[in-house]
Amino acid sequence: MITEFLSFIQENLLMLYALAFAIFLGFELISKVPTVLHTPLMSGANAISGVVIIGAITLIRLSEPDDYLVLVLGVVGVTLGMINVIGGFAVTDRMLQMFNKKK
Amino acid sequence: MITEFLSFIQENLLMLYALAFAIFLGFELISKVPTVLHTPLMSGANAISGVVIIGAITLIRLSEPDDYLVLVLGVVGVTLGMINVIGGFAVTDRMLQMFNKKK
Amino acid sequence: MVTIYNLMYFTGVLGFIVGLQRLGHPATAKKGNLFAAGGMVLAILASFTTPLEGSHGNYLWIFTGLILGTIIGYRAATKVQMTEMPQLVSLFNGLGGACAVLISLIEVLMKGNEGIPVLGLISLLLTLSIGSVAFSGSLVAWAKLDGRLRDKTLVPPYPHIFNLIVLVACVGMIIFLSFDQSLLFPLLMVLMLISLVYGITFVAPIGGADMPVVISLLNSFTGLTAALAGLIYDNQLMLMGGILVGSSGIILTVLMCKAMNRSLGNVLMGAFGSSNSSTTSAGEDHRQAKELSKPDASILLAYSSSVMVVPGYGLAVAQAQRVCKDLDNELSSRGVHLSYAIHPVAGRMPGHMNVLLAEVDVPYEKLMDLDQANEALPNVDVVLVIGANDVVNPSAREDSNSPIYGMPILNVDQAGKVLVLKRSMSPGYAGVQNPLFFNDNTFMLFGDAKASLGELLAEMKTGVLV
Amino acid sequence: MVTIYNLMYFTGVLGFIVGLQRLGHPATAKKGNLFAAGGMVLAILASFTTPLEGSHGNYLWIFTGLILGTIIGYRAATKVQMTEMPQLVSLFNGLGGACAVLISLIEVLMKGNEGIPVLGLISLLLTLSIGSVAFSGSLVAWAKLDGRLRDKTLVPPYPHIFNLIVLVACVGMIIFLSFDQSLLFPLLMVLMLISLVYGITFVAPIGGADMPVVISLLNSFTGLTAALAGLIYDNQLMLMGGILVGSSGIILTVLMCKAMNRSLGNVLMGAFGSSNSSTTSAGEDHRQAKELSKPDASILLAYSSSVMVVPGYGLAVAQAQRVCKDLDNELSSRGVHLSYAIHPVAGRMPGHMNVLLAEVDVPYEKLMDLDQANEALPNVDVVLVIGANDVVNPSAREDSNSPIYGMPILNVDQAGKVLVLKRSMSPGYAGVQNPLFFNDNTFMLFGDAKASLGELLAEMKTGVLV
Ligand SMILES: NC(=O)c1ccc[n+]([C@@H]2O[C@H](COP(=O)([O-])OP(=O)(O)OC[C@H]3O[C@@H](n4cnc5c(N)ncnc54)[C@H](OP(=O)(O)O)[C@@H]3O)[C@@H](O)[C@H]2O)c1
Ligand SMILES: NC(=O)c1ccc[n+]([C@@H]2O[C@H](COP(=O)([O-])OP(=O)(O)OC[C@H]3O[C@@H](n4cnc5c(N)ncnc54)[C@H](OP(=O)(O)O)[C@@H]3O)[C@@H](O)[C@H]2O)c1
Repeated sequence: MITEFLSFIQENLLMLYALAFAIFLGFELISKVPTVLHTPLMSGANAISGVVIIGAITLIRLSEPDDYLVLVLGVVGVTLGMINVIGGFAVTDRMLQMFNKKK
Repeated sequence: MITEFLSFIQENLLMLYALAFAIFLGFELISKVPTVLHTPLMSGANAISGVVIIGAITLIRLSEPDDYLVLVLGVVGVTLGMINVIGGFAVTDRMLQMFNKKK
Repeated sequence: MVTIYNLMYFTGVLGFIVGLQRLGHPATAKKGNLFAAGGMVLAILASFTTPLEGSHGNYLWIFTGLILGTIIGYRAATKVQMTEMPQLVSLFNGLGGACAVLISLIEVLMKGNEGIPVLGLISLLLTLSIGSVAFSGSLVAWAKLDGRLRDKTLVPPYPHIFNLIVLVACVGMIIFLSFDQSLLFPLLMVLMLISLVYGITFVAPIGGADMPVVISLLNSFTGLTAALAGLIYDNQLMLMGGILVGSSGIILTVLMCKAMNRSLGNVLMGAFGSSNSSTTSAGEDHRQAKELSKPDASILLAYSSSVMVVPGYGLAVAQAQRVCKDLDNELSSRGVHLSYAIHPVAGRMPGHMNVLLAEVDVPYEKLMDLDQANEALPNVDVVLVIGANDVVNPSAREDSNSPIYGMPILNVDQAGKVLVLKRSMSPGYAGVQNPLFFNDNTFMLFGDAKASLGELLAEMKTGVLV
Repeated sequence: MVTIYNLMYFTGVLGFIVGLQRLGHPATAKKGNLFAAGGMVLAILASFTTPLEGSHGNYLWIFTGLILGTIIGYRAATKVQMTEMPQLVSLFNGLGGACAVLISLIEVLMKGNEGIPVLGLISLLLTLSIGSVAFSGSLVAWAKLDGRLRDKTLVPPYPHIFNLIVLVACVGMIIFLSFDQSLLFPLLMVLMLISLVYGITFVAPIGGADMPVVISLLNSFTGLTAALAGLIYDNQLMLMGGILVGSSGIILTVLMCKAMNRSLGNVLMGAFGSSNSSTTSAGEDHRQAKELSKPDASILLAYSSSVMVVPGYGLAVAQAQRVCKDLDNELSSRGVHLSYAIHPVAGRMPGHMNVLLAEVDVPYEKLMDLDQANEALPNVDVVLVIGANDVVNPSAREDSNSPIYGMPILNVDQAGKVLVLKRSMSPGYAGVQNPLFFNDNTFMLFGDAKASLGELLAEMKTGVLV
């Protein structure tokens, strides 16, 4: 399993770089945010984490058209993910209304 | 050439991500630096840009042991690169001495 | 050409990054949200148009889900009260976690009998487990914030030890399953169950007031599951978007704790904030706090030249923002210069006071942040503290034994006079007594904030004082 | 196992990132430099130990280069005067560019006859061209800073048009070569030559005082060549490290311009700063500036209770830091409270004044930044302006037509009295007259800063004033 892991890394070196950069980037992007924005930022990030929905969509596309268990579970997944996405962005937008008055 | 380029991207998607992240990261890392640190930061970044030396080292390793033109040019390259690297870090360190007294 | 779709995903990720970047500055935050949303639209578009080997279409099913989710999500987001936003975010986050759980379940259902390569399996198991934790944990956080769950319910005996055992069990099962897949289906269910339990018992001991921090942490978990799912599907957008959310969620969590002058560990241990520990008043203060009658207080306010309102959690509890604004109007019409001092962690979530005051249209120019307020305070005649406590506690400045020592506070004790509206002498979130209340220039007005403000306003309006 | 070496490279890049991050905060900057250097050591180690197909060793050659470079680089870095650092950095940067040029030349020498795949060739040509620009441009910047090159030499006729043509020629040749390699060798030389010329004519028209900005930009170019070379060798460390330097160099360049209240375009056009445009004094001031005699000035200083020194470019020109410190000692021994106000862009490079004052051991506690100084200024008795001009020019606050309008300045006009040490009434870097000099409470002491300070000190020491 160790060798499997090492060869996985070897094949996916660029992924390693991209991941490390993404982690640093996440840190840097957030590290100097004023306190009032914490809540909308949390909510916006939450909406982004709804990207799992892509997985659910892919699954439905791959399912046999008569495999109703997978299809139904998939639709539930897409629905939940979409609630997260749409609700998340909408809530964030509402929260940010209050900054509208600024300046 | 366009298709060549597109297929290059397709094969190097992760590189594209890594590069984009690195660019953003470079921006974010520097964007809030106080003015006094501009000069040492410039010098430190300059030292890092000495990574080209890796290329010169690789070239020498790949050269035929009797291809003196390549070897000599390579050694000059390594020397110049190393001056950039060592000199750069040393100068940065000296500049930063003045912050030592702080706190 | 697949490249086009991959570039769509790539652009989607750039949208997320630019979005997060913009969300961090008040002036650009709204645009940032749009950038992130645009990235998501691109991503979803790409996900059902990109060529996919073995695709059977099933687009009707997909659209059903998309439309259902859009309607429900949008209605929930627009209907809910501003102050109930945190629990809604928590709920949304839970649903995202549930989506990840479903994905991993289906994936195992579809591929389980063929045997799954070990690295893929580990990703699947982690998605399932972390997704379950995010799901049940978010639900508990939601229930707590929504007042449906008291702080002491659902807490297991010896919570820290209990949780450690559950955690070890989860990890153990994942390791076992990655060596031996023969019992994959039943053990998968067990893993899911244990993870769900862990989510509950992890969040339950933490005080309700700390839920925003917990939600941010769980959000980072959901991001992680998205990234893991991205590994499974070899989808870079999920991978990168998930990691971005994961890491920014973690740092946001830490920042939130810092703003309250606490460490993340301290919050997660439920060390304070949970109601049971809230009476550790440092060595009982035997001095007497002075009360002021409502008529006297209203005269004081009406005839001062500058008043600064310091709202706190009590304003939110009493829902006194409307009457507060009415009082503001009344005083302003009398020529009193009135401003609001917003402490960064007043209330129970970042921006809590801003939300409340924005609801009743207090103009942005009247709001002062901590630094501005502290600069102005020495020249203020009367400070009106409405249901705030910790954020005006001078122990943070003076008493190095106090748990809030070092937290920046509003130095209201430097103003001319201080009026404090609260119901009793009981402490606030941090559970410490407030020496401010015993100062010579501090006067208490006991009672519910909404009621008290109403009385003050009535006094002024009756015209006894013209 | 190649993976190990790849992980070494990976760790090297992490070292660069953490290093840059730390370099951005005064408290951690020294550590940051070490992190970055550590990353580089790892990278170099990896580069000659990693398994390499077709390697012939040649380690002796490599070590020769490494050792030579180390000795020369270290000696240069430790021997040079603090104030000569910018030109040294520029020189180093030029060498880095030259290294990139050599690499691309050798690569073509070794592989040219076999025909190079087009994307690889484009990378090579870009490395060669950008590296050459970085090389010759850095040398010009070095020569200007070192006083070896006057501002108007080497400037081509109609520089902007000339440069545009040269740039188009470069790009054209690269495009042509990527379609037709038959004339690769000769055209390569031509490309290199044109690029070298472009580097010179690009930098030559820009004023010597703006060289720090130019160096930062050229540094970003060198980063780019490193990244391109990384593409050629399929080396992620070079690629990522180069891109990091490239993008952070660009943003640093922009920040430097912003700190001077200018845009990058404005700097590159050589719009001001080059000596020829330095006398656009806004409508000749006909008032008379008052002079003060050296004895009177020394009495004023010796009997004041607080003095604030504002050093500027003139202090550096006159190399007056030592005598300034002596005066500091003398005044301090007389009980005068003395401090230094460091404007962020005083002098000709960021941190210029800090370097000078650190050289003569002025303690850090005596240095005030812009905000601290402006807060303290209304309570200061005497401000001693030593060779500063733009950074104390009130037009930046008051005259919206002034080219420096909007730049934050030191409000020395709010202090009790202002003594200005400079040689004449001629303007500073921005080329605008300074109304401060005509204020009622401003007094001029004409003469070289070092000489003037020496006289002031002598006056005090002669004991006429005890
Ligand atoms: N903003 C955030 O992100 C966040 C998140 C979690 C925790 N916190 C913490 O929460 C605290 C916030 O400080 P704070 O000053 O706003 O609140 P606080 O210190 O918690 O005090 C609130 C006060 O309001 C009074 N109150 C409650 N209900 C009331 C009512 N109906 N009418 C009038 N008064 C009422 C309470 O006293 P009575 O019971 O006597 O009325 C209590 O002392 C800080 O310690 C902060 O660290 C903040
Ligand atoms: N720090 C940076 O990174 C940087 C980089 C590039 C440009 N700049 C720009 O440079 C300017 C810096 O402002 P500054 O106030 O420090 O300098 P300044 O405005 O350039 O003025 C310097 C003054 O020193 C006087 N001086 C020159 N030699 C002298 C000597 N030997 N003895 C006494 N006085 C002498 C000159 O007047 P006399 O000729 O009458 O003596 C001149 O007016 C700003 O405009 C800034 O934007 C800064």
